[in-house]
Amino acid sequence: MQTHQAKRVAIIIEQVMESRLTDALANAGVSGWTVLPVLGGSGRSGEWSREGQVSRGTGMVQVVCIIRPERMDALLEAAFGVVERHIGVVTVSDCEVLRAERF
Amino acid sequence: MQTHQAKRVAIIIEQVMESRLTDALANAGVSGWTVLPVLGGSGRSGEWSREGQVSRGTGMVQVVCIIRPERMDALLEAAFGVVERHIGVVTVSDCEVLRAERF
Amino acid sequence: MQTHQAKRVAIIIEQVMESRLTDALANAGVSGWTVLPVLGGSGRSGEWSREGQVSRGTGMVQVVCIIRPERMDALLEAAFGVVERHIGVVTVSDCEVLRAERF
Amino acid sequence: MEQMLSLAAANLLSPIILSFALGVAAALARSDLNIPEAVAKGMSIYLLFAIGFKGGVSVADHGIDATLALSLLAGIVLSAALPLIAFALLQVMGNLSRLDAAAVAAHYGSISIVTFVAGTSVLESGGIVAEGYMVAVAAAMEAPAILSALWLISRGGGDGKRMDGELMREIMLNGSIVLLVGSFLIGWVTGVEGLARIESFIVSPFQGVLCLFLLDMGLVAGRGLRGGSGVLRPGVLAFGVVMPLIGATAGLATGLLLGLTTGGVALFMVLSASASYIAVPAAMRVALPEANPSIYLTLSLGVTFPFNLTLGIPVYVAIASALTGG
Amino acid sequence: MEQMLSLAAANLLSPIILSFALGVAAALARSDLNIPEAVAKGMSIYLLFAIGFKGGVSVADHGIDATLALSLLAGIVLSAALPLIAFALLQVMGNLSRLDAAAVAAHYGSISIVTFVAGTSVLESGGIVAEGYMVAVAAAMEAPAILSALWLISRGGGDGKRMDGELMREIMLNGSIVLLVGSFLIGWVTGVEGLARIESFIVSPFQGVLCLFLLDMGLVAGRGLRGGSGVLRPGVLAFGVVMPLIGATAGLATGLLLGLTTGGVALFMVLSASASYIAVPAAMRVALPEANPSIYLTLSLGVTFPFNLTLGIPVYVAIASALTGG
Amino acid sequence: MEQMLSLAAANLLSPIILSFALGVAAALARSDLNIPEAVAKGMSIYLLFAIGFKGGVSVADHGIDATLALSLLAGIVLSAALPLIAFALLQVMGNLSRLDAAAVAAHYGSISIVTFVAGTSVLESGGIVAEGYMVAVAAAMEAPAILSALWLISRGGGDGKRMDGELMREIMLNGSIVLLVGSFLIGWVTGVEGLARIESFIVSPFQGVLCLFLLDMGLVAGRGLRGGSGVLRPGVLAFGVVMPLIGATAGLATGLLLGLTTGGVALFMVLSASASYIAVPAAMRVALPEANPSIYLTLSLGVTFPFNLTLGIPVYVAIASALTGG
Ligand SMILES: Nc1ncnc2c1ncn2[C@@H]1O[C@H](COP(=O)(O)O)[C@@H](O)[C@H]1O
Ligand SMILES: Nc1ncnc2c1ncn2[C@@H]1O[C@H](COP(=O)(O)O)[C@@H](O)[C@H]1O
Ligand SMILES: Nc1ncnc2c1ncn2[C@@H]1O[C@H](COP(=O)(O)O)[C@@H](O)[C@H]1O
Ligand code: NA
Ligand code: NA
Ligand code: NA
Repeated sequence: MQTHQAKRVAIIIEQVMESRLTDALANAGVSGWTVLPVLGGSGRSGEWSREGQVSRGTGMVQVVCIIRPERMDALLEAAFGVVERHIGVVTVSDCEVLRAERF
Repeated sequence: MQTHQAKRVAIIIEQVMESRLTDALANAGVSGWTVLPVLGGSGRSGEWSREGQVSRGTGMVQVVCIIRPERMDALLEAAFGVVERHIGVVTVSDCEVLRAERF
Repeated sequence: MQTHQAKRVAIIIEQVMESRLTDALANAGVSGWTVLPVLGGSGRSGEWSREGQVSRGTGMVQVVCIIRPERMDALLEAAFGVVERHIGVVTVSDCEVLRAERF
Repeated sequence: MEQMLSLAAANLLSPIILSFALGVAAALARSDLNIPEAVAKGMSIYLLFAIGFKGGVSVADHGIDATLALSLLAGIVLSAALPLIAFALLQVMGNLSRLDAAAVAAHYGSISIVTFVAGTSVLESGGIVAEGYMVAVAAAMEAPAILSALWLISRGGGDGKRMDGELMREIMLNGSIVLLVGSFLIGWVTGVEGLARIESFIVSPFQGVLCLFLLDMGLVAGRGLRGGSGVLRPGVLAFGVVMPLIGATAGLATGLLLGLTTGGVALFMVLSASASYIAVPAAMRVALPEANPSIYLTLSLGVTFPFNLTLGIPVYVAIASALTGG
Repeated sequence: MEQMLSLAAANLLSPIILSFALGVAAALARSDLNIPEAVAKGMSIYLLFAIGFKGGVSVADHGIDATLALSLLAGIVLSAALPLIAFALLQVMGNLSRLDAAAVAAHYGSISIVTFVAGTSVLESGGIVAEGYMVAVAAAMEAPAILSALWLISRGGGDGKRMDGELMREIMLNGSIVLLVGSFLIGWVTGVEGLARIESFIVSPFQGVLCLFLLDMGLVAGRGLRGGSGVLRPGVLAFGVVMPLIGATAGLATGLLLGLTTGGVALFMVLSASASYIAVPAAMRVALPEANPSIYLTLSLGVTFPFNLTLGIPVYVAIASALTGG
Repeated sequence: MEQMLSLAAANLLSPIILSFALGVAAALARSDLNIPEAVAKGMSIYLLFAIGFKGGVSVADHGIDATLALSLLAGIVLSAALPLIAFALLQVMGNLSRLDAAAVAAHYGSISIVTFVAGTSVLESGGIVAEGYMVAVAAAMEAPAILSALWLISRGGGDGKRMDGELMREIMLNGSIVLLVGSFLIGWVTGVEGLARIESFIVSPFQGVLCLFLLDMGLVAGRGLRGGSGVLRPGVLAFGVVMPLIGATAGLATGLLLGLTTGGVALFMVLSASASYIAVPAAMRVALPEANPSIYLTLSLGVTFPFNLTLGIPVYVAIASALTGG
């Protein structure tokens, strides 16, 4: 089956920043993404879990974005503007997609 | 540690189609997958989020499937039969696995 | 934008083993991971779903860990010690990260 | 007329309608107020269980009415027939594609159980009794409309195989039908004695739970309006108000023909006037994935549901009272 | 005998049993009816809190019985001893591997708190009182069985290190034990006065919440039966009915020896007859991951739980009444 | 003094405080007891709706007090002024960075609605009435403190653009404010008649729901203490007890100046003494992401909340009673 090269960008970020990030993505012309829930994790700022959350407003989410390779830089630029001052992780990996006309 | 080449297929699809997709996978001889929840997203058919759902029946899920490279085409064929008329995204990426005897 | 090579290790494992796994990771010097919820899946031990769970204590989660390539082996070693006797899947893939100083 | 106005006013200023309005306002103002999905689902299970159980107890108490079977049959016929009217009307009023029109039509033949619950609550506060088996009629009216709509599409040619056994099973055994019918039977079997044991759970807090549930419905409807407002042309919007009136008229005629009580006639009107937004949308996503969900959801939940809740129900009750001399 | 039959019939036609049956039926028919995990968990927290609190208040009200400590001790011994019987029986009746047999045995030594709650509710509707501290006995019986089962395995050789401090802590401080004991103490401290403040929350709606909770239990049990029916051979299935009867007999002897009231004896029977399906399965997944969960879950939740709920409890109550002259 | 002690003792041994203590103990012992997030959120929605509604009904019943507007204004001023005091105090007592100090200060100007609810429940059990509009004052006091804190930071230089229209909207329309004000208005409009319809939902079970909610709060606070105990130096810890006393004094003065009833004065003290842990933390994560959440959350939820709940509230009520002759 015919597949096409693409990039998969995954951004783990605080829930309160979610709409700011997706707004920034939309502004940068990125129109497709998926938001996944996150139960907990650990990083430089310590361990946390949804259940152990002191405030219920401070969970995290993962925003996954599949894009054509040539549009990657615009996306990272936009994402970085939001993520910069905040905790979170940004990863990029290669992938292939079906139905490339969608991206 | 010994690892083996494999493919990771990730399919984002509407929740109501989930059982149809996994049935198709099972019919195609694929016996391993994992279903992950999705909170929301954006695509050609607009933005949505679980909270903003007008109907609670129309959320999305992500089905992830790790398989040996040589079995990929059968899987994509089967998946595509279900996904075809529906919104959703299919990506494939390379990965390595421990315990290859499992796949 | 400047990115750096890294590995993405994803471990799907039973919820009851989660803290044992993350403890083992921490002992092996791995300090960053993210825990994602899993709705259901299928594997050698049959199909299951969170809703269909007979006991509510036996769901699964996915632990995702981004690390520098050179630290991979220590991580896999540690993870394998926990996963060994249990059902579950371990995959490794290449990815790139922003802000490499974090890992 | 006067009675109608005072009933409408009393209805508009009741805690349940104001809670709904609060939800709509919060969503339109983009407040982050939201009720967790699990809690909303829990409340809907409570409401279905309570309404079904009470219906069953009432049947146990008053005995089976000779018209029970006839009412069920009439409900099925209404549910199957209304989509045909809706489909024709949509081709005159809106200019939706055949697929979209059929999908919308399915929603209006089927019913909204929350509208039904709100209807019973208005009847109760007016001291008007209704046949207990009307909840069984509600259950019977959920599915036939879906079949009608799929028949409309298959008749127009196309690929045809929209409906399969699996989908049929999913529709007939969808959770709300099973819970409604099941608790109806439980109520029937255990009767007044059974009710006594769980009365302080399913009767006393009912109105309060309904308030919070409608708060959530308001939030959901408001979000739908915000997102879907661009989708609907004036003709389609008008359909969302005209169709319930047509449905209510059909329900009125049926109820009078069957010789039901005032409450029974009113509930037949409410059921026929209401549009589904839970069972049917899910079925449409499987059977007609090409139809645009924004259209049918916005119309059913954002236009028709609030219309029935605020204006429709008191009007239907007043008309039923007038015509049955209740 | 007559009394037993009428009690059994009354029990079978009570709203709570019928709700359970509805759940099983819906699951077997593969309806999509389901209660969100969070809501089910919320209801179980409510039930544990209410039952613990009321037990504590009753102790505050009637004073401590001299047999409290003895009852706790007896519960611990029963919980530790029953797995040994179960293990021996399984080697005669089924032919499970040692690992599977030990895992199953652990479940039958431990207890099911929902079965206990259903038992108290049958006692209440029969106007039979029981010692308030029986909820403390229930808590004491949760864990010892797990240790017994692990001892059985380690005795048979193998890698041995199944149990560690972490697992021990997890078992002893598992949420339901903590909540049960905690609310028991709160009820004890605040007494009748405290109860008065929250009575309309924890007493009046109790039966109704139990209905919805058992509806969910029925759904879960039904799904388990659907999935696990192939796993169980006839011998193992029979064990699921025989073992509770053996447990009940042991509980009966214990209760009579201790000189408890009719209700206390009946509850000792219910506890010993019931099999865990929450705390123990989780512990087994950690300590005996090679044991097959389908076997012990299907047996405990799909066979023994419904058996106790429908037939077991009324029989135990009738026997306890007959033998204590209650 | 004697009255104060007996009130404090009665408070400490009430089911709601003991439930909170149970939660703290379970968390500190690392039990896996936990209440699903959705259920906890559902309970908080219930509490907000009930408290708002009852406040509105009481205003409808007693008419608007001339001091309503003045009280709202006073609440806003207090909320804006207290962070300035807190900020200064923190620079003397702790040695937090300016950012951390400002973030903490914002929490203490704003309010904790659960502390407020606990306060009303203590008043009720003492038979002390309060102005119904105090819930509106509570809502008015949520946001101003955030603006004060951001002003403190911007004054100290730095990048400045911390606050934007979007954040402002998010703060003003945060779910709990909207629900509190909304249900207050609904209660006001529907009055005693509306209350009668939903009384058995929002009045009778209130105390019981509060118990379970505080159990969850205890779990959350206990987890926070376990994780955050290392973060807080003695000076900062002391601040968590001193600042509520300062706040309560300011609230006392305000309440007396306004000439409120005993209950009104006590609630003004409770509001000023309480520290936010829901609305403000979320705002801080957006506006001051560099500030350390462990500090302000542990302080507000782990120190000040339990202090107010156990000792503070009864003391404030006793003082208000003494000084108003109530
Ligand atoms: N190496 C990593 N791999 C996976 N997730 C990570 C990693 N580092 C951080 N995270 C996630 O990002 C969150 C914030 O990380 P940090 O900014 O390092 O505190 C953590 O709680 C994790 O959920
Ligand atoms: N480029 C993308 N990257 C990640 N997720 C996407 C992308 N495009 C679509 N999706 C997901 O697939 C759903 C349906 O997409 P679509 O069919 O384009 O409307 C969206 O709501 C997203 O959850
Ligand atoms: N090939 C696979 N791809 C994705 N997930 C899998 C795969 N195999 C197993 N899993 C996941 O791991 C769980 C346990 O698998 P198993 O140990 O094979 O029974 C399954 O329920 C799935 O969630
Ligand atoms: Na209809
Ligand atoms: Na037992
Ligand atoms: Na304050």
